[in-house]
Amino acid sequence: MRELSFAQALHEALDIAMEADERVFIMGEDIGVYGGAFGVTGDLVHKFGEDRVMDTPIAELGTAGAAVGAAVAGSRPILEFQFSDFSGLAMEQIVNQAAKMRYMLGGKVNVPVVFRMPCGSGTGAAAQHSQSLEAWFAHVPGLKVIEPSTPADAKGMLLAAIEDPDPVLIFEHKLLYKIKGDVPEGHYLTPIGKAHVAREGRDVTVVAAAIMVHKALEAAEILQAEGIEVEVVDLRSIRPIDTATIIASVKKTTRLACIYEGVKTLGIGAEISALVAESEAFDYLDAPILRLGGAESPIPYSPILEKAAVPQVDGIVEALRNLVKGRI
Amino acid sequence: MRELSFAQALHEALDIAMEADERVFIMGEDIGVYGGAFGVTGDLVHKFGEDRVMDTPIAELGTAGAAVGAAVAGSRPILEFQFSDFSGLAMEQIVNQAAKMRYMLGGKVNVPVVFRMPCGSGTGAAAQHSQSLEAWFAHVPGLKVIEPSTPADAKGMLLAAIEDPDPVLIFEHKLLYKIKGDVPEGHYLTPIGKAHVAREGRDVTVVAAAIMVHKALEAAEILQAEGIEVEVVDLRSIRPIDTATIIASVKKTTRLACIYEGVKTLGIGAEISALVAESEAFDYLDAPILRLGGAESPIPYSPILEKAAVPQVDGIVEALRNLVKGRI
Amino acid sequence: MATLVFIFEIETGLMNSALKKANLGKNQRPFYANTSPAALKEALRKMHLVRMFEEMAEDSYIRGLTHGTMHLSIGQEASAVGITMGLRKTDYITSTHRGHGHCIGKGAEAKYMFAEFFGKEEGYCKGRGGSMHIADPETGNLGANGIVGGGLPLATGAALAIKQQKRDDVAVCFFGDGASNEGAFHESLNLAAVWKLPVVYVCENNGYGMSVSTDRSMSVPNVADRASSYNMPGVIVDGNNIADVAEAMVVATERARRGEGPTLIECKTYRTRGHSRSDRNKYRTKEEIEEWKARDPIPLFEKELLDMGIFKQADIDAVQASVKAEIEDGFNFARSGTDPVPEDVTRDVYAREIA
Amino acid sequence: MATLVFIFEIETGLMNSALKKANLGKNQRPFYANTSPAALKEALRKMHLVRMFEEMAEDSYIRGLTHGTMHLSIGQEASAVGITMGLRKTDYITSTHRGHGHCIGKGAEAKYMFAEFFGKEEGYCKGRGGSMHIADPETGNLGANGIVGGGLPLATGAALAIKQQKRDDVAVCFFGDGASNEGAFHESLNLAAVWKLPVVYVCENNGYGMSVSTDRSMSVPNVADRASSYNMPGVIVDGNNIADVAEAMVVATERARRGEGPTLIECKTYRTRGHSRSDRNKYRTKEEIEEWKARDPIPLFEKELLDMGIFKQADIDAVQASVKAEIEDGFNFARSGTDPVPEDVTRDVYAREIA
Ligand SMILES: Cc1ncc(C[n+]2csc(CCOP(=O)(O)OP(=O)(O)O)c2C)c(N)n1
Ligand SMILES: Cc1ncc(C[n+]2csc(CCOP(=O)(O)OP(=O)(O)O)c2C)c(N)n1
Ligand SMILES: [Mg+2]
Ligand SMILES: [Mg+2]
Repeated sequence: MRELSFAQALHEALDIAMEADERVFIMGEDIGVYGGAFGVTGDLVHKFGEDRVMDTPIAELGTAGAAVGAAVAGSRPILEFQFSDFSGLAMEQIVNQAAKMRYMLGGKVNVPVVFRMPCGSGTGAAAQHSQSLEAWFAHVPGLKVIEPSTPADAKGMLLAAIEDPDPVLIFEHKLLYKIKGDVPEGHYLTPIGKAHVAREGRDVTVVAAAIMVHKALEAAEILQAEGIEVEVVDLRSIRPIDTATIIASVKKTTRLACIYEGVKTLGIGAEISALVAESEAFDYLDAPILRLGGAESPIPYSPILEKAAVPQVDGIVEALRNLVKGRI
Repeated sequence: MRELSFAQALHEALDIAMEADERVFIMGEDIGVYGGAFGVTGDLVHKFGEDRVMDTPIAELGTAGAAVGAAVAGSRPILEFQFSDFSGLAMEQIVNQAAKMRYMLGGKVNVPVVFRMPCGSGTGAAAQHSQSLEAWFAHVPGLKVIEPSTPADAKGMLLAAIEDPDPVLIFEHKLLYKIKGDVPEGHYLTPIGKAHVAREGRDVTVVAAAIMVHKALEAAEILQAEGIEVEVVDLRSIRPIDTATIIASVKKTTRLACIYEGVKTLGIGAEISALVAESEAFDYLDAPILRLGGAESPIPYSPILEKAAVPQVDGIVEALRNLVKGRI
Repeated sequence: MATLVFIFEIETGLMNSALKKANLGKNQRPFYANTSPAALKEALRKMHLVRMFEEMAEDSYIRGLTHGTMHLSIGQEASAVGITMGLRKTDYITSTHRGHGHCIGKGAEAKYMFAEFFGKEEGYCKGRGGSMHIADPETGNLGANGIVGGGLPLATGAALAIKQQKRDDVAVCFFGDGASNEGAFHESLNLAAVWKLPVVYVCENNGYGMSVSTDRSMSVPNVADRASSYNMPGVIVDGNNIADVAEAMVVATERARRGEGPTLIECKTYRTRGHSRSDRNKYRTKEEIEEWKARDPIPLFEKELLDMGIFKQADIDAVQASVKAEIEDGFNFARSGTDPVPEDVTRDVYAREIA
Repeated sequence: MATLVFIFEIETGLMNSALKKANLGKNQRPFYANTSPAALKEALRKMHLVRMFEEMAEDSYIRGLTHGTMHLSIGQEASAVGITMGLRKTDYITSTHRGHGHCIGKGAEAKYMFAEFFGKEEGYCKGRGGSMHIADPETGNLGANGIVGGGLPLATGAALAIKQQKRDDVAVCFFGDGASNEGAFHESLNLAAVWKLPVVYVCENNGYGMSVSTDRSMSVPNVADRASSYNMPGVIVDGNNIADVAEAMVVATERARRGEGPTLIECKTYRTRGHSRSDRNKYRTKEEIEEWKARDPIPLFEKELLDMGIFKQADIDAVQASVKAEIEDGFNFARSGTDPVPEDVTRDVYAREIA
């Protein structure tokens, strides 16, 4: 296997899907000759032409709806939001149309559309370009929401999303684009809806996704030296959520921490916590359920504040240590 | 005190606020001579004129943004969404502008805008006119989100919202508009951020808001006959949430049920559950935390299915009984 | 509407104007000259079907047999049928909250529509959609829409798919005057123009968006005035005259099929019923309503058909009688349909069941 | 631009054209005839300030002194300053991601802008906003905006507030050619026209929305062509010529203050830098950039001032020197500013602290 960056892995998935299926096309702002704001589409326009790698006017509602309409009419569109924050302009088409169309029509149409959602803070782009809004979409039946953390999963899950008959949003944390990892060649699918135990441990279960998986693994490494064994569950899919894997892990470790970058209140950790608290795993819990989420503020510009606005490794280490040692 | 309907109570709040402060004005679709889709504005256009009770073109993004701009420029706009579902078109202005403007500008502006959000199912209006989307907004720092359950609170909280220097969304469940209750005369404020113990009980705490408070109270009445005493906490405010009141109640009853109409996954009950599970009240819990939320589907049209899509009194009674009797 | 180029259409009976132009008498405008009697009869039948369907639906609603809300298009049938009569099954339409006419025009059957209204499994949406989401993908109707303007981007996308799949179908987007003030209108028409998509935007301008008249909601007198912003033809027609509507539509459709891009057609019409049941008509006068009722598109069409000697009164009576029977049968079929079971509330949310 | 009616403005030095018209020589267009030398000098000073501010900001960015992203308006200074020079402090502007020029034009000081870039508490946004949210409500600047088109509804709303408060101020909305394809453009201009709001929409058409040229994103050649859809004047000016810009703006502003409603002004201009730092200019040619550089608005303005004998070279040199000093001082002020403390991350989210 070769190493690819997360962005390269996504690029490869797009390339493979477009090769394999003429119905697949990509649209978005500056994804053509510019290659995409984060370079994911790169040279694809040269390979597949402007009809299948379409630069769009800046019109998020119209283009999102056009993607939905094209999906219903038998194509397989992939829409890149330049930043997932701009989906605020397109919620109507994503939530009221794409998510509900199949159901409202009694199951008579499919809506195989993929929305690519670059997200997250850490680039100094401030409040309107740094949000982690996956919880909004995971609240909406009819949508699927995925959030890979590794290049291999990015490729396999994007391919799965493109082949899925239902609308899928793939959240791509911007700080992940440059990370590298082994990526299998050719076509493969990483199933939507299955979490992955990224590290085994017996003292505490950390449930995280995307960039927070990496931070959790770093924290686990540090705590290992102190004799604390952290199990890290990489969610990968936010809707559907793989409850079984989470519950099994909590029953083993008896402690749960949910770590996420989105705003703490009603972020994905709220759901993980509630899923466990209502489950058979409740009786196994030896400590309150820890949540570390984003600050109750917009993402600020100042790098000092920006760091303070989302969980960092130091804070995770300390919180997990306290949780395991019963000092919550 | 006289009895007023929920809709009349809201109307009275608008009337009082507009009398008291020239800067207050209302805008929305068909709120003028039509009187509003649910009759809340009624005759206000005749009293205050078309400049202060403004029928708007159908343009949710533009009018929401205009309300925000007017607020920043020193007016006190109230925007009525005809159905809160249409806010999908205006998320950009509500979330990226209204919620963040004060923060992004270093605290140098206020954004005193109120969005009125008729919500909820039960009217046969199906998937695009029946949602309960308060969780989306409660996930967004910079916004306040309230959801009164009684006419008296509707009036007092709407007045509080209008006088609040920050953006407030008031969710008004459509099935509540016709319920009646005592409403004090004149001007008064019901504080934003304070829950209310609507019924005391020692066996289980139910946390609910808006219409679910009424269903919970009905269920409590039924269970009372079986010797089960249900405490019902009326949330009233979803952001900020009155954590202290909830925790105090759970410490007393040792059991928690969260009942809400929004989709279960990542609905407001997820946050309530997680708040308690991470708190000092965790150690008091004698049972898993129950969540009863909306089905994982859009709201269907068929009345049979529509009922099945949200918690009903029967189901609440049964679930609470099982929770208290340890049969979860 | 410079030149009308009609292409022979097996499905619709519209004939090539080049062949027919020679035959135009002074009473024979292109619509009548180029449309077969069978197709004219079918158009009339559909107009009656829409009307009687809605009258029966209204009645059921008043009697409490259906719940929810309902938007009637009574008075607007010429636009719905005139626009759809020349379309193929593989062409798409997106419709509106006021969509019964579009649905029937595109080929739906009344009985499954009634079944939908009664929330039955036999309904077009298996009881999940109701009036506001009535749809029939089988006949190319991608659905009514509860969101004003919601269909504008969808139709644009369907046209994009047609173009990418190199089909010569078209997508037709119905929307109202009120919807034309939504951002979705602007974005969609611009996209379609820039990409030269095979789409026809049909504004049914009935003078009001709910209670707000166009002069209070729009900064220009006509929706079609805005076509110039998108460098596309903007055509205004008498929406109560089916011939006017259909002729403009032929031009627009052929332009789209030839790959020359979108057209905006504005049908000036009127809804004689209130917006929905809660409407107390406080925003318009009785006189205005009566004036428009006098221009009812159905008698208007019938009179032209009789005047031109295309049909006799007996033909028309027969059409009406058959529609009446169809409505009654459909109503009965629907009433005895199957109720959904509560356990199925989450069925059909996803194509593949999720965990 | 039928008639230019200039009203004497204490704040800006623009004078009533009725008084001045008599003095118009053949080289003296209204702008030069009616603007006091002090105001002309101030305009030139601001153009230089914008330019040097951005050059310094760019340099800081390249040296890693600031983080995040940055959009430079180098080449567009005539539009920013020409539009804002006649405004009062109580008038509002909404700005864009490319907003340094608007901010300085409306009256902001470089030192607090630098402080913002360096994320300091002394910055206009106390370090919370950065370049993309630079704002100064004190001088009526409601802020740059990270959302393309985000300011369109906001300015419309500010104008609505002005009207409701019976003030005679105006709101000015800057936006780009790319933004004109957003639904927010359509909705806002329609609202402003229907309600006759005192707002001026200023499109800075620099030919590209990021990498996409206007002929690939717009279905008409000019943004101003769309003004007819809103029944408002649409004016196209040479955005690199401050006199052109300012003259059109006077007409629009006065129209707005008289309560006659909105205007759309399109400034044709060009950004000579890339869209942002990641831009490799693959979508345009070097020649095109060079052509526009030859039409740099600053030398162009200076040449006119010299040609008309309003200033001597020494005056201009003095302006430049003073700006240079201001930039250096501002930079130093900002560098030694106060870093925010992490605990303050949730400060200023709400006006009243919440539970
Ligand atoms: C986005 C959105 N806004 C508002 C409504 C409420 N509403 C339903 S129909 C309607 C009027 C629509 O007017 P128009 O587009 O002219 O269609 P008409 O009803 O006249 O056929 C309104 C305001 C809605 N359903 N969706
Ligand atoms: C809603 C939204 N869509 C996309 C972007 C990303 N983006 C930032 S600037 C820009 C180009 C804007 O073009 P234009 O309006 O012409 O302004 P210019 O950059 O040319 O000054 C894009 C696509 C954004 N910030 N907001
Ligand atoms: Mg209408
Ligand atoms: Mg531009």
